[in-house]
Amino acid sequence: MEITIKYFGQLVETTNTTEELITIEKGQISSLLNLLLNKHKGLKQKDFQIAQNQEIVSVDTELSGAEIALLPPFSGG
Amino acid sequence: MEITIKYFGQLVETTNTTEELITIEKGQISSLLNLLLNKHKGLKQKDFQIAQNQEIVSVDTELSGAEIALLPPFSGG
Amino acid sequence: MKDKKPKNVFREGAISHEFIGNSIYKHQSKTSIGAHNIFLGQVRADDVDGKTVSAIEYTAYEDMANQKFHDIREATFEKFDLTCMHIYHSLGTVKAGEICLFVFVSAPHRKVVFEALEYVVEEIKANVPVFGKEIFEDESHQWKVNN
Amino acid sequence: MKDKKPKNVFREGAISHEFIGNSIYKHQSKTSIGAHNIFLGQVRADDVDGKTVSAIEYTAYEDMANQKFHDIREATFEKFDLTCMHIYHSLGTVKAGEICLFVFVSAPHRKVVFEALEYVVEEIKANVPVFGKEIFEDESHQWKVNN
Repeated sequence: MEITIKYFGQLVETTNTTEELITIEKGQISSLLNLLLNKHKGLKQKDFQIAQNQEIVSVDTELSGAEIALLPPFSGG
Repeated sequence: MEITIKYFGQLVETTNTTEELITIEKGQISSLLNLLLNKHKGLKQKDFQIAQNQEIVSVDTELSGAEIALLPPFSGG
Repeated sequence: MKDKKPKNVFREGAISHEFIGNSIYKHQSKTSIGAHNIFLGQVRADDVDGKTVSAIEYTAYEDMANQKFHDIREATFEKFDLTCMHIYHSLGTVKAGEICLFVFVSAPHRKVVFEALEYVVEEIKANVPVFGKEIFEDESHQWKVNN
Repeated sequence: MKDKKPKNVFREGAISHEFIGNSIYKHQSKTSIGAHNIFLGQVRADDVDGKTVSAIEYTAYEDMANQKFHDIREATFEKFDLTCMHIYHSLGTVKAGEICLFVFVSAPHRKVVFEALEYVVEEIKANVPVFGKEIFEDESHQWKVNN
């Protein structure tokens, strides 16, 4: 399936992109994560959470096809 | 000695005055209080604290000659 | 600090939103501040036995009250690491819906402003000789008591 | 309540003191309110290794952030007996000394506004995907992290 990946904050600098389309087999978040870490080596040094369909998820969550976002530590306010 | 007595809030209504001069012998706050309760019968039904020289005092405090205030419950803010 | 003359905390009538806005604006030059916390007391149009409060008329034992405000201020700076603190209280008539108390604390970080603001407001309610007379629409009145 | 579309909490640039003053003014018609509590986040001119922060540039995962603000709002009304509540957060550049977060809670009595305001601010800091880039005077930058 095709999944939109969004990057925020300092991860935009790490990946040099705010958004990309990734094609991947069905599976868990972890398989997508491996793919992204391979594509963007800089991500390995970064602290981030993953949101699927705007909800924070763990790596063993099934990919639903909904939008994925990589979110560095929050610093609002 | 001569002592200035100040009344505040609803006690102004009770005593019909904001301030009066009282002449009294040396002694404790309690003797002044008795004199005032006699003079203004309505005070007996009222809840108040007594300040001498702007500090809340108990009835066994000695009269210093400084200003006395009768303060009903506070309701600032 | 007792010998330092207390400032006058009282303002005649309601505290306007422009005054509050300006007070906030004045803090923009204090760039070590990261968090402000503001308490505003507003006069409620309470219903009492079918009558509605239309205003509160505030009086105070002004000298003692200003000294108490000053003492609260000193104690608060002792207890909490604040950058600044301001207190204003109305005297005279404040209509329902208008502001009668404005407490403003500021610090580099947020945790301390929450604790400090609540402390200041509770101290004011408990220890400052201010008296509110609730005026009803028919011009009768009752004396307010803090809880 | 999840199906109700979240409001947009974000404002472009700093939140002005006039905006805050007007927001206070609008509550004068709500005469059941007795206590307001306001939190303001202000950008600090922090020193980092001899360089001074001159501004923070805020970005956000806006859709998720607005949904989170909405969820925090719903949860706060569940937990606390508030009359009303408003949240505004800046996006884009906010200079040192300017306001980037404005949280405003109101209730008939004071106790609940203290608890509610702190709850809301902590929830925002922990759960809303907003990202602050601290810009130094020499135009270098670092990414802010909440503590």
